[in-house]
Amino acid sequence: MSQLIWNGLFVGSFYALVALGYSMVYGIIKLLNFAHGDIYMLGAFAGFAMLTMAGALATSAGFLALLVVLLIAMLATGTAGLILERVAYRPLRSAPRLSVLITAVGASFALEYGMRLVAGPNPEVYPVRLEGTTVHLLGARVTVQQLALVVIAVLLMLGLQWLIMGTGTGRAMRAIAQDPKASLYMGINVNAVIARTFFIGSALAGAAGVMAGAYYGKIDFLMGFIIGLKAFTAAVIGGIGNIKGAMLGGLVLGMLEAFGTAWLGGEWRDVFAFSFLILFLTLRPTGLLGERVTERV
Amino acid sequence: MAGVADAPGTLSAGPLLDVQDLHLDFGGIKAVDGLSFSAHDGDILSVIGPNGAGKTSAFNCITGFYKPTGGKVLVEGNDITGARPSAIAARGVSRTFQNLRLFGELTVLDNVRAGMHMRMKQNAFDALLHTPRFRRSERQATEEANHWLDFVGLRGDRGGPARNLPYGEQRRVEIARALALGPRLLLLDEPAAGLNHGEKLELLDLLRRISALGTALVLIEHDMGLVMQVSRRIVVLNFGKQIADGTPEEVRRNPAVLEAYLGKDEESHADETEVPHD
Amino acid sequence: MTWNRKKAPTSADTPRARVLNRLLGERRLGWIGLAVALLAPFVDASNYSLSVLTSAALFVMLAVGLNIVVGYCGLLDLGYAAFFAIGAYVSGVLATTYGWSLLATVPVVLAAAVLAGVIIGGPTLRLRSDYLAIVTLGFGEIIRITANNLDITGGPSGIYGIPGLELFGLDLSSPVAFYYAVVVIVALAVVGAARLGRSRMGRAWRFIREDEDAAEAMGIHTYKLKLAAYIAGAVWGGLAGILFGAQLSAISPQSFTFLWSALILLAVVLGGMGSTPGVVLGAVFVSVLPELLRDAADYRFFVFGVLLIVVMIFRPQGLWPSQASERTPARRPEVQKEDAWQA
Amino acid sequence: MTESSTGRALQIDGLDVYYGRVHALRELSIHVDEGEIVALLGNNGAGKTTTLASVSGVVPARSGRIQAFGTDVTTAKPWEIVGAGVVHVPEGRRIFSRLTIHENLQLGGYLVKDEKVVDQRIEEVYERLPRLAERRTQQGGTLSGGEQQMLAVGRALVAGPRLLMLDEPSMGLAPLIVAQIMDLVQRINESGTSVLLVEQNARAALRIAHRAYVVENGEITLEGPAKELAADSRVIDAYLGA
Amino acid sequence: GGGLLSSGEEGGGSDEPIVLGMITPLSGSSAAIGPYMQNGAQLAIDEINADGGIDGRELELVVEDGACDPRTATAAANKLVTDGIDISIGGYCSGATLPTLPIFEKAGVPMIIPAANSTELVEQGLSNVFLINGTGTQQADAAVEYMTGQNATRVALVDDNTSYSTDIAERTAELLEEGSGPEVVLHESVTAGESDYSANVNAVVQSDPDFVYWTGYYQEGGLLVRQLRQAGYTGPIMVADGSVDQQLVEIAGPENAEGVFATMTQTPDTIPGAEDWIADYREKFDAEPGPYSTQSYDAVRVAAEAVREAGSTDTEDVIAALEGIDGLELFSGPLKFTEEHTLSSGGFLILSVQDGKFALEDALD
Ligand SMILES: Nc1ncnc2c1ncn2[C@@H]1O[C@H](COP(=O)(O)OP(=O)(O)OP(=O)(O)O)[C@@H](O)[C@H]1O
Ligand SMILES: Nc1ncnc2c1ncn2[C@@H]1O[C@H](COP(=O)(O)OP(=O)(O)OP(=O)(O)O)[C@@H](O)[C@H]1O
Ligand SMILES: CC(C)C[C@H](N)C(=O)O
Ligand SMILES: [Mg+2]
Ligand SMILES: [Mg+2]
Repeated sequence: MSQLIWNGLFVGSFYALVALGYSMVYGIIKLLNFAHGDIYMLGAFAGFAMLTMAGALATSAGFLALLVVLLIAMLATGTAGLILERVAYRPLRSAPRLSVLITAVGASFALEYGMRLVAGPNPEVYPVRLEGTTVHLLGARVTVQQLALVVIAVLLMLGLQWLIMGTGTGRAMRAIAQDPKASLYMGINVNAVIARTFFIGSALAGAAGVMAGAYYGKIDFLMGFIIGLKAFTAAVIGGIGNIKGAMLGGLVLGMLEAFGTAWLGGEWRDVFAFSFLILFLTLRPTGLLGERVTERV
Repeated sequence: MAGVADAPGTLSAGPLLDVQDLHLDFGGIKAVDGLSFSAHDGDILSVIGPNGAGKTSAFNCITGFYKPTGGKVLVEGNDITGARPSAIAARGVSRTFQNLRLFGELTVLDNVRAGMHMRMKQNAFDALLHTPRFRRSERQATEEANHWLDFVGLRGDRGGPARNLPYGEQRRVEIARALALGPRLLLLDEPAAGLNHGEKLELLDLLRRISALGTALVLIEHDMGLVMQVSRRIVVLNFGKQIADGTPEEVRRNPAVLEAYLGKDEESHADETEVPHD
Repeated sequence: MTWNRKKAPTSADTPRARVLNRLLGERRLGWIGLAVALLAPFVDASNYSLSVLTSAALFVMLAVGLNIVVGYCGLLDLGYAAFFAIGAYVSGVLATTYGWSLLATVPVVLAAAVLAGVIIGGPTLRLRSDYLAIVTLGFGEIIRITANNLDITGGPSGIYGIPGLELFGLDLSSPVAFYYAVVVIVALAVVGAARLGRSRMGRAWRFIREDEDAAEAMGIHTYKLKLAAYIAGAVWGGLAGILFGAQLSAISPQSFTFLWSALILLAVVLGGMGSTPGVVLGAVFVSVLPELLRDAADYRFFVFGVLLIVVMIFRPQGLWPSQASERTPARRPEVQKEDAWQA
Repeated sequence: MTESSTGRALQIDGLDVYYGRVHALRELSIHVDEGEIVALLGNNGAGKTTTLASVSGVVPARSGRIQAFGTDVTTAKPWEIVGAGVVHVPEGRRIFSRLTIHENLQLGGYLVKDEKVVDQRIEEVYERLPRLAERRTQQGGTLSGGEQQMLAVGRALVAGPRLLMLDEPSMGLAPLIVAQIMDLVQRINESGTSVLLVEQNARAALRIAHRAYVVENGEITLEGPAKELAADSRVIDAYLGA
Repeated sequence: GGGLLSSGEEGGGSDEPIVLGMITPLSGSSAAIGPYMQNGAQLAIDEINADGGIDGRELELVVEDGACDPRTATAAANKLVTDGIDISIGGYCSGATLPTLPIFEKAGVPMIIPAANSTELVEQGLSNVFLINGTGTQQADAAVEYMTGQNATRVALVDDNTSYSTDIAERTAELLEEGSGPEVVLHESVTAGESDYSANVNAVVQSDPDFVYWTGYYQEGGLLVRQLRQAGYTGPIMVADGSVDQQLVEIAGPENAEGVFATMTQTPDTIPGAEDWIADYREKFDAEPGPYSTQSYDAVRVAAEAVREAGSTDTEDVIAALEGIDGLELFSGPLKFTEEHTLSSGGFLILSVQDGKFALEDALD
């Protein structure tokens, strides 16, 4: 039981990290950024490249080296996010909302198969492994590394939460989300803020990518696809555009999967998770934390 | 014209619209707080009051966009409290919105056809097979739409998207759309807002012609000149309650109204629409 | 930088596009399209091109169906493949396990599609579009995974040995015959969808898309109409499913993944939401391009992705956007004046 | 960008603006002296909003020149213009409906570095417009039409404008509130802020304005001291009514 | 090519090359396999052409991407047919291969399927379909035989929900239920393409097995082995042929993979004297051979043999010749097709990971 919960939480925190970026980007320009999962993949490969180059010393330095790599990878994916936004999304600012969906799917294909061209179709194996000394917490097998990863994830999320709700930038983001033109009148450099949003979101996804690579050990050019979908799901469960919600959604989804597998078996896991999601949404149409307003008429 | 034909003439027992002790709270705020008034066939009733008095909220309750937290709304004696907007519209209650709600991307004609939705006699099969019935109803709809656009005096292009029309014109289209429903009761939320002097005169005339069709009018308006000119009766709201209800003359003199709304000094009257007396 | 939530003047407003649209009214355009489709095999009737063309035609049918939901009614559906799957499986199972002829399965498929539309639409259509999106996505996955886990659906390897199409005794299973059959059916489907779009119901759908409150105020029961759009979409998808089974003779869950739903949506948006010629164009583009890129080998999907981006950047509204314009007989201005001033 | 302190808050010379093929402004030239209230009158579609929008850098100028406080801002970005102290209260309020009243006001001070200054200005706004104070935590979108208008003006004040551009602030306001808003504007002006006031409601505008322009089809057709225009028969016929 | 009106006849002149077509995943989640199979086939073709081809006719290879997606594969099959191939030597994913069968059958193209091995492939009893990879049934036989031999008592089966994988798992389950030997304590499925299988692993551990059989591919297999070990499962693990790849060891980590068993047909590593084959392969493509390089290599040789026997590429003759083949030496042993056109001798062995490499554990004979 407690093992299930822990498994759920752990997987969930990965979903949450990716979901955050999804939710931010969605919140601000209403874009289902299908390429977001591939940014996660990019992060994993960036980390992989660095670690293989660093080679022996990284392996010896272990966790610390990994932290450094993590930060660099975040920079890299963040920048990738900026470029993506500049090239594929900004030109369509004034186009109907769904048009951007197309460029997002396009970007997703381009990133996946671009990476396949660079790194080949074979999965790669991470040079650094977070082999964990196992401790037992309330009956659950937990490795120190898992704890560390969860802590990092949570810290990143809290930081983000503060940024969005507590700072001017965050307020600007929310303002743009509602009325970009009016935001201009406030003196907000809309493009700059949106770019910043992409940077942060992508950096987080990149971080998740490196962590996944280091923890699970295997990465491949399609690894971003499924988690992208799950992140989207998580973001919605939580109430899309809502940061706390995205975190919560990620964790909830992780749990749903853990219990779905335990109760119905792996082959029915997703049916369980999605049916739950559908029922839940019909009862609570704006997700866990999505705000409900009586729109004025 | 179908529209005119459908427009009500028959007198019914009791008031056309009867609002009884209406309440609407939002958390702490009592947007509407025990409002009661009624409108009869052929009425031109104005609802005035300070900003935030609850006028639009009252409209939204009557037309089903908000669920009142208390009280009743009757249309021709039928309780329609909390029914869905479309059901209420089906009872011949039509409205415009305080800030324009046109179908911006659609043509002006389509916007007006929206009003005819309920009355058009065609189903999916007619549409798929283009039966004579289909062609007939489409032709009728177009004729009627044009009729209403003529009626409100639209000058701009009817074939293009509504969003391309200047503001004043868009207001006309919204009224035409509401008329196309063939309503017995028409609720207008600040129809004169953003119109200039000339346009207000045209509006005044338009309101009279609508009334002449036998449609009862209830309008929210801040332009006292217009209100005083056109209204048979005026209901004054403040903090969700009515503080006065009477003829323009009574209301104009009512101290409470002067206090709450008009302001005592003539200063604030200065921007009313004045109409050449003829 | 223009910041119009309300779209900037669409490219369809440009004089060129105007002229184009005047010249080729949707109807004449349809005939041209049909003619092209019918003549294609005379250029190249190889099995390969026929199968690509057939797939393209089916894709057109799917896109047109989804266009009813997304383009007309503005409901974002990320699980459209589900209806497609339901059609394919229902007819597939009946045809293989119970030996029905495909034609005979049509009514059952219709019933199933409608039912599915109601089941998923019923509870969820009240949701805001983003939430609807995820719900539909979930529905799509549920259908696929269920098909993958059940035995009547043949589990992961699906159903094989589905008979070819046979209408009233004449056998249409040869690639050419089947292609022509499909073209005719799809043509009807396209016209049907377009006609619905131009009818009272179609307008109501657009009103809902533009402004749900205003639509309600006009007496439009938005919920019922959304459901109607959903069901219509489901029907188109289901019928396409039958043909799909007939074409491949074998269907399996891999054919109904989320990627598929995404690609269909892609076709709709790429072509121009709500615009029949656009959507047809988009569908052909999305289904044929990857085949054309086969020789690019490793670069195939990379190029595909890049092309998608490029196309959208140059045609933000889609390849052939729908534009609001009606030919209106010149009206006598003085009439308006009178109307406006007479008391 | 060189500060040449002419006493001009705003100087527009020969401004041409197009929307696609619509020629919205033709050779339009106006100016606002520092400390002035200037009214811009005109019918629907005359080009009033477009004028403000192009000053704000939201709509690009095809030709012509715009200077704010002696600095050429013809091609400046919207945020640079706000930075220069030119603040625009847009037509139709455009308040942020999902944000609270308070957050809306805070956004007004987005470019103001010092949080304390912002808070203090917000308090001033609450004093001037108590209705907002009552609702500080309510979502903007739930305000009544008029309340939203007040919020929009209040929000602009938090930016600490040197030139305030108001687009039809009286729209949808009760007579009493119109009067209030107008003296608010007047008081703002007395405390040293120049004002460019776009109005349909010519009476209200002319009452507080020092000078006024009349735009028709994107061209200035009349200009002069407010008092004179208020007496001008053409203005009376077209905008005031006998 | 050729339109309806033009006669699309390609004459079968005796000097023109014999065209072999291969559908294999070059994109999608199994993209890694494509090159292995392509190279394997190419190697055989070059060898045969080097010593004069078949009665003077050269062999030629056409490869199309099937992406493990039925639709893509169907298009690919049609393309190959249109390109006028004489024999198909492709097919990796059963799910994607199934819909191509009728296409090749209609076009009279014999299929020698090197990898795909779901039993459904032959259940339709199409005359043109031959499998040279052991079928799920045969693999299940081998698996059960070995488990029983290891006197396992409680077996947990894990598949990945693909047709190949469930096929083996289900048939293994059947056999175990019939037999008196080990019982099935759990039949679990994972979703391919994910990283975290802790939930599934948890289920496995809960069921307290003393033998785990994974019937999917190496990507997930590697993760699963690792996560099983981390979860404290110490008992024996066996994987199916789809998982036999060096990558499995690397993904799982050598320490975890050590001792993992596998049901597999013959591979160069398990065949004495195949070193030079591997050498040739390395030298030619400077890459290591991978899964199904050998089967693809053999598929070409079988095709060549059949044509040589038939003396033409005529469908009927080739099929007859294939059915006639007896004792042609393949990596998987001497070839003779059964009635259903599958390997008569399943040719499945048990491998195990020994100091980080799959090596022969038990030949099962
Ligand atoms: N959805 C809502 N949530 C919370 N408060 C609301 C909501 N809608 C309206 N209110 C409050 O109810 C009160 C009445 O609003 P309403 O729009 O009815 O005023 P009004 O009389 O139309 O004013 P105006 O003349 O300015 O349009 C206002 O104080 C407003 O803040
Ligand atoms: N986004 C746009 N696209 C095309 N034309 C536009 C656009 N915005 C304004 N116009 C046109 O430009 C002209 C000037 O519009 P503008 O909004 O400046 O007038 P205005 O004086 O503000 O009118 P109002 O009093 O109604 O606000 C009008 O003809 C209008 O139709
Ligand atoms: C191990 C592989 C040859 C199995 C193949 N992918 C199939 O689906 O049959
Ligand atoms: Mg109101
Ligand atoms: Mg304006």
